[in-house]
Amino acid sequence: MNKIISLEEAVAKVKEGDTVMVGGFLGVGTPEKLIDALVAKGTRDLTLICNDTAFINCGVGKMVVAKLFKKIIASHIGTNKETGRQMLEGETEVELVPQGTLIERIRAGGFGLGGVLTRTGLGTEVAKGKQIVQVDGQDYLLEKPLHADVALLFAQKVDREGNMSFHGATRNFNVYMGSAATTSIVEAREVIREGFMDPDQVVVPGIFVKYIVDGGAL
Amino acid sequence: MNKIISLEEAVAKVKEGDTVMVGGFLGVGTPEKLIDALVAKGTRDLTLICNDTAFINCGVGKMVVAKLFKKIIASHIGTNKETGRQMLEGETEVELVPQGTLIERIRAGGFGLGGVLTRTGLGTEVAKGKQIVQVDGQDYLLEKPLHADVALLFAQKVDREGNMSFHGATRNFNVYMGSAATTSIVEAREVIREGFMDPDQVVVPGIFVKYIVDGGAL
Amino acid sequence: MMDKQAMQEFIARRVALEFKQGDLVNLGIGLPTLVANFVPAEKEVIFQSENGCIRLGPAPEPQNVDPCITNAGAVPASLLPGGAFIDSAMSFGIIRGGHVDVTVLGALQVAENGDIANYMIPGKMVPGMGGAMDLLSGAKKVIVAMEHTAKGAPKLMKSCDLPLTAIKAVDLIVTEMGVIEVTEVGFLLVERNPEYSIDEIRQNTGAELHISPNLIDMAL
Amino acid sequence: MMDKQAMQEFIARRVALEFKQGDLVNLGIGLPTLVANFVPAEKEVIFQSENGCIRLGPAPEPQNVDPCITNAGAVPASLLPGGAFIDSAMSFGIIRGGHVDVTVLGALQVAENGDIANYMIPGKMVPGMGGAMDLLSGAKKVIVAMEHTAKGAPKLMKSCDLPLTAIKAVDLIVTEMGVIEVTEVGFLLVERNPEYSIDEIRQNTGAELHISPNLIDMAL
Repeated sequence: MNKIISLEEAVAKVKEGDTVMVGGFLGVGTPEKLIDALVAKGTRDLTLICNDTAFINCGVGKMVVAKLFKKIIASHIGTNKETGRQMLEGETEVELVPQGTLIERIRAGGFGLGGVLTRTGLGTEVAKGKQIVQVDGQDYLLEKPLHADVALLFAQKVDREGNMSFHGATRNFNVYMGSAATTSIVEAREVIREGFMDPDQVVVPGIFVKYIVDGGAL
Repeated sequence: MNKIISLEEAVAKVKEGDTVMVGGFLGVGTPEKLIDALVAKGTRDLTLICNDTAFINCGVGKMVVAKLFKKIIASHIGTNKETGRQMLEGETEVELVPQGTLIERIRAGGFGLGGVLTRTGLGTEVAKGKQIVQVDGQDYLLEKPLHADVALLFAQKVDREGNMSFHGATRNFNVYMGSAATTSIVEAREVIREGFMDPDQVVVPGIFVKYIVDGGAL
Repeated sequence: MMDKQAMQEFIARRVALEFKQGDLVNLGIGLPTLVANFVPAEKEVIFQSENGCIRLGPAPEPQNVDPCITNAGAVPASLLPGGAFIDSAMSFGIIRGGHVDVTVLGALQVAENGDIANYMIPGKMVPGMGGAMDLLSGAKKVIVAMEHTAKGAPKLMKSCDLPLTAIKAVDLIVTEMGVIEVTEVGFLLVERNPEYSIDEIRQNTGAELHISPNLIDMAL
Repeated sequence: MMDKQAMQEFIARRVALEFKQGDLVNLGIGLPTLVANFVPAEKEVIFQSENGCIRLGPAPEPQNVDPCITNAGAVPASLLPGGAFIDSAMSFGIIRGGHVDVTVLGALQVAENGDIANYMIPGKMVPGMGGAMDLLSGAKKVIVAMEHTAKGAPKLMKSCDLPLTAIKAVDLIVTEMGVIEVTEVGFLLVERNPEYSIDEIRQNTGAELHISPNLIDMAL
């Protein structure tokens, strides 16, 4: 199976109205070429699941500026004024999720767990309307799994099988988002075309990767 | 901080009555030297948390034969006849836990989660006496977190900081057990004494490792 | 009559036909492990083993055995190019999360509603469930590969009397006598080994056996 | 009176004294980040940042900047020898699991029972909680490092009127006026900056301020 596709083919996998997970932490470890191509195409009414909305000229922040999202699920939006403006003016719905809860909800979605039991957010607005589960007399918030139609991921290296490895602080959400999405697309700085990655070096196995896009050097 | 200690110092960290987690899958990725030293010392009344009880002459199986355990929590004991004999004759208590639930309960213990919500085991003896939690109309079994006094781990390589990396199918339970134990000891085939591991190559960060034992080549 | 080895190979050969191009497959220990030998070369199937291997390959030559590379039965194995080693949490994330397309397991008993018992005989043999309960609850398709009876005693039953490994989990059963689907109405024989008559198969089955109107000879 | 920068450095310098040998520490963005500059060289403290760095080091020289190596504020950073890069699930496993010894965070308001508000002003500024809620629920010790008032308005309160980031989470507050423990009976002044009288500190505190019988000058 050839998983390597063009940027054009890749963005065609994202449909209007889709829920998309995008890897990255304030733009670090984000598939910038996929994002640029989506902005150019203008695929709208998307729901975003991402750690943050980065900056107006970086990462998913560019998609915010292009008004591609009807809803944003993130832990932090403070570095992108446009997200705050769209939220306060009611243009875009924003659901704030604690960062550790967000990654764990994504992992639960991908790994077949019924939810996440965490003390994070107890007694705050995050807990409103949510089920509390007692374990040995201690309260835990039940946070539900998250799924997406498409995951847009970044890796330092990927082989033709889709095996991913990383450099620096770029692992962040990229490690688990592929498991929680129907279709996952990895933009890698380097696509290994001859041979395969050393199986001891693989961080995310290729079974979580459906398509590969060559991102090239930064 | 020097984390490298002798085998003798290492086994002295395990006290009678302790709960010990031991890495390995049918002996693959198990700290054999730590186990041999514990058998020689004869530290008793331990509770074991391990995927399986390996074989009578291999891995934690040797500790079973030496009758070091009062209780065993594992997913599989069928490869070690002595475990079965001790269980059927009432000498040792055995709690069978589905393998995917076992690793997730350990991770929940180490990662501060209130438990695991899984469909695995619903409708079976595993579910008896356990809380069922409904999420969106679907039943999930609530499985509780596991903790240990000591984790005995195996790695292919470890640096002085305790950063671990692996070869082959030896990661298994070694990746998460350190997080769930008060004290964790890693036996590595190779201890890196000059310099440190490439931070991109670390699988388990050294903060989960308290002590290091040089295991040497097999 | 086939001998035991021929019977097991016969069953394994038939199971292998169930895989689709690109399937991620987990094979249980014993008879199911044999299935890997009969996947046609042109069909790309990825074998996962729960101890942390993706793209498990054939047993290595003795001189190439690596004690760190084994299958879920601790038997020396190899990894095919493109494979990966993973930890148990990710291995079972794959299994529980529905990423395994097909699992092939043995069984002590299967009930007509898909219940399965395969991990213990109380007071006698208690090996434990290992990864079987997760595979049964997580895999998209569950195939049971087993001999039709245990020394003449039916293993396909109205309901299991041994402790269950999972409820309503089995999709398909392949035995030396035929291929049986687990349907809304119970066991449905869809393929028959011509060596056995329908009556013989019924006599060896502990629950009602419906016969498919499209019954064919067992494909091999 | 100190200018803003001197005040922030003064606070950061005092917070740095709280760390013990070998502590795993997570510093919030802003003032808390400055604390790293004042840890004595002989004390080994491991800085973790939630974006996936362990043993975060100082900012690199411009020619050594690697766009993939940043702190949790996306500012170029370095890793010290022995460091590691991890994913977000493990990063927050460390945080939620109680493996972080100390976290230092800023705050908009802190209540005398340890409640803290630091992630939004409704209708005005809603940056989000990022990793703060997890740090507050998971870290063994929570230190708030902040100016004592916001343009003269008290930030230490009887109860917070802004949305809470966590309940009963704060252990210690360090401001330019003093060091305040959050105790069973409320705020307890344990160290005082000699530049401020006890009355001045009381006037700038929005809840009862207990004075430790062992009150000392602020250690620096």
